Amino acid sequence: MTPRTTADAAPPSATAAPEPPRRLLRAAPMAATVVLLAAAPLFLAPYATTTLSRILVFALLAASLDLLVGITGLPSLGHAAYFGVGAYAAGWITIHLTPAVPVPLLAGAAFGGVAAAATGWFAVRSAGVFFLMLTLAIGEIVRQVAQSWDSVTGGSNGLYGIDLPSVAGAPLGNVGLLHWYVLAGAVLGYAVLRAVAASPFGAVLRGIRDNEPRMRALGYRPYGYKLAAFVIAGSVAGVAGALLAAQQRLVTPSDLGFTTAALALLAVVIGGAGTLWGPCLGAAVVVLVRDALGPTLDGHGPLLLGVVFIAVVYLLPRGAAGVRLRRGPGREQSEQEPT
Amino acid sequence: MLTWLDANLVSILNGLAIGSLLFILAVGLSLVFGMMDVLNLAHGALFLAGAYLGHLFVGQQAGWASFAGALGVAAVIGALAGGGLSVMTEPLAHRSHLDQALLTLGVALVVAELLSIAFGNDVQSVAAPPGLDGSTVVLGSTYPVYRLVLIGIGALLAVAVHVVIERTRLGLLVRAAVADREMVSALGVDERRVKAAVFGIGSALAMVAGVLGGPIYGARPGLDSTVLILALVVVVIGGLGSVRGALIGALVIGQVESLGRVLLADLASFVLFGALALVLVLRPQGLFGARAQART
Amino acid sequence: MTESRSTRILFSRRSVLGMLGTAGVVAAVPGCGSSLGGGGDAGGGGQGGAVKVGLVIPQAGVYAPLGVDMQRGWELYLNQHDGRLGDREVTTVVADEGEGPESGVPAVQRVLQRDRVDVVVGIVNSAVALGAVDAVTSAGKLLVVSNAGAGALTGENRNPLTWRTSFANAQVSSALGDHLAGQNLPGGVYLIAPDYAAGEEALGGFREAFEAGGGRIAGEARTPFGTTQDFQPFLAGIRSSGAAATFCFYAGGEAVSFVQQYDSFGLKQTIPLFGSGFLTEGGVLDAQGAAATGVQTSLHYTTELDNPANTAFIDSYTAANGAAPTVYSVQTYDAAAVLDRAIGQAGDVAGTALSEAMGSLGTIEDSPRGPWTFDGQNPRQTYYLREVRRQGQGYVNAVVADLGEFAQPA
Amino acid sequence: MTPMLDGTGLRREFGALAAVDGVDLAVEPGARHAVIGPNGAGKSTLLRLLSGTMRPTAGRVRLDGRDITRLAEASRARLGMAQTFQHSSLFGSMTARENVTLAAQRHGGHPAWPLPRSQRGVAVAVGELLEQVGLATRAGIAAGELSHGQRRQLELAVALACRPRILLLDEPAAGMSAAESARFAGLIEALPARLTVIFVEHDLDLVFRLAGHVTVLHLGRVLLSGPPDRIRGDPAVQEAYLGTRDREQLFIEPGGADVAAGT
Repeated sequence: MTPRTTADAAPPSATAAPEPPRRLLRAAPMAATVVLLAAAPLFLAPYATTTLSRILVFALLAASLDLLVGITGLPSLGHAAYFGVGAYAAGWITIHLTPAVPVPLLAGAAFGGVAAAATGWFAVRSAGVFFLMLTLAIGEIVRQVAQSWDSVTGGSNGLYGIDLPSVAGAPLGNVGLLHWYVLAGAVLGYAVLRAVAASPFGAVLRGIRDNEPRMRALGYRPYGYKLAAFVIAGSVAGVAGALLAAQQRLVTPSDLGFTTAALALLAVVIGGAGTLWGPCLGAAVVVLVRDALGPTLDGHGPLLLGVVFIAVVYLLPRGAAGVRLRRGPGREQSEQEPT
Repeated sequence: MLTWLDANLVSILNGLAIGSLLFILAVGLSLVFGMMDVLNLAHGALFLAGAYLGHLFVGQQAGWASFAGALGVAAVIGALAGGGLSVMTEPLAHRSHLDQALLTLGVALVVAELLSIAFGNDVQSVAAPPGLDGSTVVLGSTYPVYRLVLIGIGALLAVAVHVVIERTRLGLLVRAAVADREMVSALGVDERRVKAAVFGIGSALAMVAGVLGGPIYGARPGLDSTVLILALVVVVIGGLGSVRGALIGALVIGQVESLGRVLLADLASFVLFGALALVLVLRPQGLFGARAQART
Repeated sequence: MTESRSTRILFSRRSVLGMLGTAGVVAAVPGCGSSLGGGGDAGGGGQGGAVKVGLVIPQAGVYAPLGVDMQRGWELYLNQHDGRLGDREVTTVVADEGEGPESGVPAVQRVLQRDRVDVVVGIVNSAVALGAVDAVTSAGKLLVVSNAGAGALTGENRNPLTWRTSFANAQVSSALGDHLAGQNLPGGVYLIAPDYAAGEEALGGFREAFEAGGGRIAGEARTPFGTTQDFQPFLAGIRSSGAAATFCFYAGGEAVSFVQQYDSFGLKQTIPLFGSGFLTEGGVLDAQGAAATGVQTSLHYTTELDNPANTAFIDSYTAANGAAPTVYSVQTYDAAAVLDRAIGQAGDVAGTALSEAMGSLGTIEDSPRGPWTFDGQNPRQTYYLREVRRQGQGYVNAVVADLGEFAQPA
Repeated sequence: MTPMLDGTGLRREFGALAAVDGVDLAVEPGARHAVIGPNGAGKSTLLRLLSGTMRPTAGRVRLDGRDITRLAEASRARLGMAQTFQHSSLFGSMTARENVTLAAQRHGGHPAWPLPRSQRGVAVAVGELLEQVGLATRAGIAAGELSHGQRRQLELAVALACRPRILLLDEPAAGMSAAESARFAGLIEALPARLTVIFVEHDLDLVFRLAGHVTVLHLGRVLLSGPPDRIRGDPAVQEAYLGTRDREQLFIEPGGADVAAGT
């Protein structure tokens, strides 16, 4: 179910526009969630808080991927590349320039966006399975660069010893403070995605997802919109990467590898593509399954993960159906046509 | 020029051997995709299953009987597994590529993990059949006999697949289905059975490739994803749904992985995906794919 | 129609999410409290007479066989000592390191924050170890690495709370470099390794020692890490270089493929193969089979070492596990041994106290690998030149020569 | 007077078959121009060549005197060319209002604005358009859940939201009931007179009610072009239709319930 973005602009004659109280109601769970997340360190033990922080980082990655998969209809297998680029950029700047708070975040956003622009200009030209493959190739090439460029990335050992982020010169020296930093960054990134999705631009992205040929007939040139969405998603993924660098204090090539990208996709599909908040829940499930249940399975976590993949596809078709990859214009409609 | 050729002839030959194996692996993937739009990410796990099957039957002391037995059993199990996958993907026929990719990725994870439970995490090696396990001198260099034989097997299978696709009724249906899926139903043929047949043949070839690849690659956790990536690259470079494309793609990647790594030794890690990206940027539908636009 | 379908599906997704969510909460909740304390909180069994150890080893993925050997080594030591280290009851919490930092770092965080261990032991992967240093030491705990070979762990900028009972990558190969420099190899030595950090360090250690001894490098190559199954293109380069010997650094699946192909492409007969010991260690040797015979490697341990401690160790290890030990078992066995002494000496399990005790342990005389001491925070130990030989049904790394004592190169 | 839309020598081949084979077509500003012909005559292909969905193998298209042959579909749309499709082609997951808004914001809103904003002018225009096509009460329903007739109405609203100078309708009344068809004709009649309309239609009653000029295609060529009266009585046209199997369908059926009748 896609959010009804243009509802704000409903003329008085319309009947189905949600009244203001309902809009407030819709914002309420969001606000409550943020408050709850903010209060978490006060009553949770350190490890639970750390897990929560890790979920937030991954949730922002999943939500940014959802802007591509669920809202624009571009299923990317290489989104972790921008996550990783942002993480390396933020980590490098923290080590070599400054850990002062907004700087690493901005660096993550900038580098993630630039990397997405540098690769997106040709990636978004392709469609369907070719897009899947091209993004997979981009992801692998970027991972390989991270692994080979020792002097900057630390190669396969990763970029380690990243300082804690600091606010006004004071490092965020415990799990709770770090959690608040991650939360702030994640809320910020999520708000950007939300705003983009609810904007006229976001409506165009949904149009492209639903029916790209028709968009051309309406006078839209989808390429520019897709590229912009790709860059925004890459930029927000870069922010998530910067949060990872702060939270994990280590960035390695595997953070931008295929596994990370596939898990992010899984989160999107579990939660329901196109909703932005759904993938965040999906991310929580994925992280909990991997980190909390996985280790109790004698090292057979991948087995459980595989079962989850299969189950999600069969049991949660709605989450997946929301994707509506472009399989020919109006396929569903023509099937419903009366005869 | 001659000295260059002299120095690299073995690498070119080796590229042919690797290309042959890749063709056997990739042709099934290509047909299944071309026909049913199913991106089968479990293909690599089938290869690995074949490799472990080879290990189980053949182990370190190869006999011709056990090797042939492994090939036969691999073909049968592969065909059954393919049929199973065909049934599993049936409910997803009208869903997105992403759903199918996630489903088969899940299957791949489960199969690979079950294999690791059954065979452990150690590297297992598989011996080549007697007589083929030695090396011979080719063009002045020592070269394993088994790899030479592999080139022959690859050529043989390429011809066989070509004949099946071009000369038999099943081949006709497959070609028709690749061109236009609805048309097959219009011919009064149960489309699902054609799909199951193609899936079965493709998966059988993947497992056979696993047995054949055993003496070169061995059997170990993680091999599945490595060969899957190779097969995907082959298929995408060659163009989806085309036997000829799979053959050319396999030969190209065989050379990229062999000669390319010799010539661009410093960039060895980048040549594979570099080649893929290059092809897709220049020709987004692959070298032999004609239907990129229709397939969006 | 559409309406009812979407409600039903929505419902089913909710219920599944609910189930998973509940499971997650149950898993995450234990140990409520606050996360807003200072950076290093005192943690669990500080003075209480018991000690809690987090054993972080790979239980899944390609490194899992190493994890098995490490855990066996650890358990063997504890079983031989009544489950006590430094006369304190030991609780071991095993955590799965997985294949890399994405699972390894959370595993370290988990044993630290949730299980509140006093010491973290193990770790195969260098990236995980480097990432763990911050987490462990900022909590004021001791980290004892029993495999990962990254030089930086115990190098110049080492953290005072990080100790290692295994080796540094460059250390293992420098022993061989030093040895080969003394041989007459007019064609020089060709170097080859995967293009990742450990390979780079190994080649660096070899190169430095080899060139310092007057050796000549005939050529070098880096193979794509983790994705190379076919080494023919690189073998062609070795052949055409005219080298008199090859030095390589491979482990796991790549070690099997490389050694087998080095043989089947006919190089083994003409250009002898040398490598860091992991090339032929543990399970990979069985898989390599006859192709490995004659391959020579340097390492600080082999089951063929002839000393009483090793004989006893092998007997009890084999009796307990039905399999022979590997260098990985010994390194973790020794980690338990040094902790045993350090805890006893310090009478405390706080990081700084333990670290101080570790520094004053002197020579460990009764290790299966022979006597060794800490030099810096890494072992100074004897390296052996080993050659793969057939023995009965299987293959072993027979000791050919004693290469002398080596510490981590500066 | 410069024709609003002018196609000369248009040709489009599919393999060996020329679906459109040297068609000349001039549409005057403000015209109601119908293109008719039996199935397979090349009507839809011709429309696609005009709209830019398909490139011609040969020939030129001019819009208001300007050569647009090489312009992409989107560019033509920006020059004021809007279209509806033979098979409803909408944004299925969006409401009727969102569908029209998507078109309207492109031509008078801020389509690239990446933050939420109320496009007051667009909203008003969308409301009026929905009112105009009779969907005001269905504005909040997802397009995929509208009835067939309603979707065709929505198609028209979407096309009109592009503020077109020229409107290309491909079988706009296909699949409509007689009542719906009549209402639809009323909608077209109520369009501003300066708006040029080209439409392909099977329902000849509708054609002769709406069109001021009719072009008959047969086997990819223009058989005849002229005012409706001349077309109705022409023996060549009669024969062209008589030659087809679909004669009954084309001439006798009142509303033409032939959804599947494509070219």
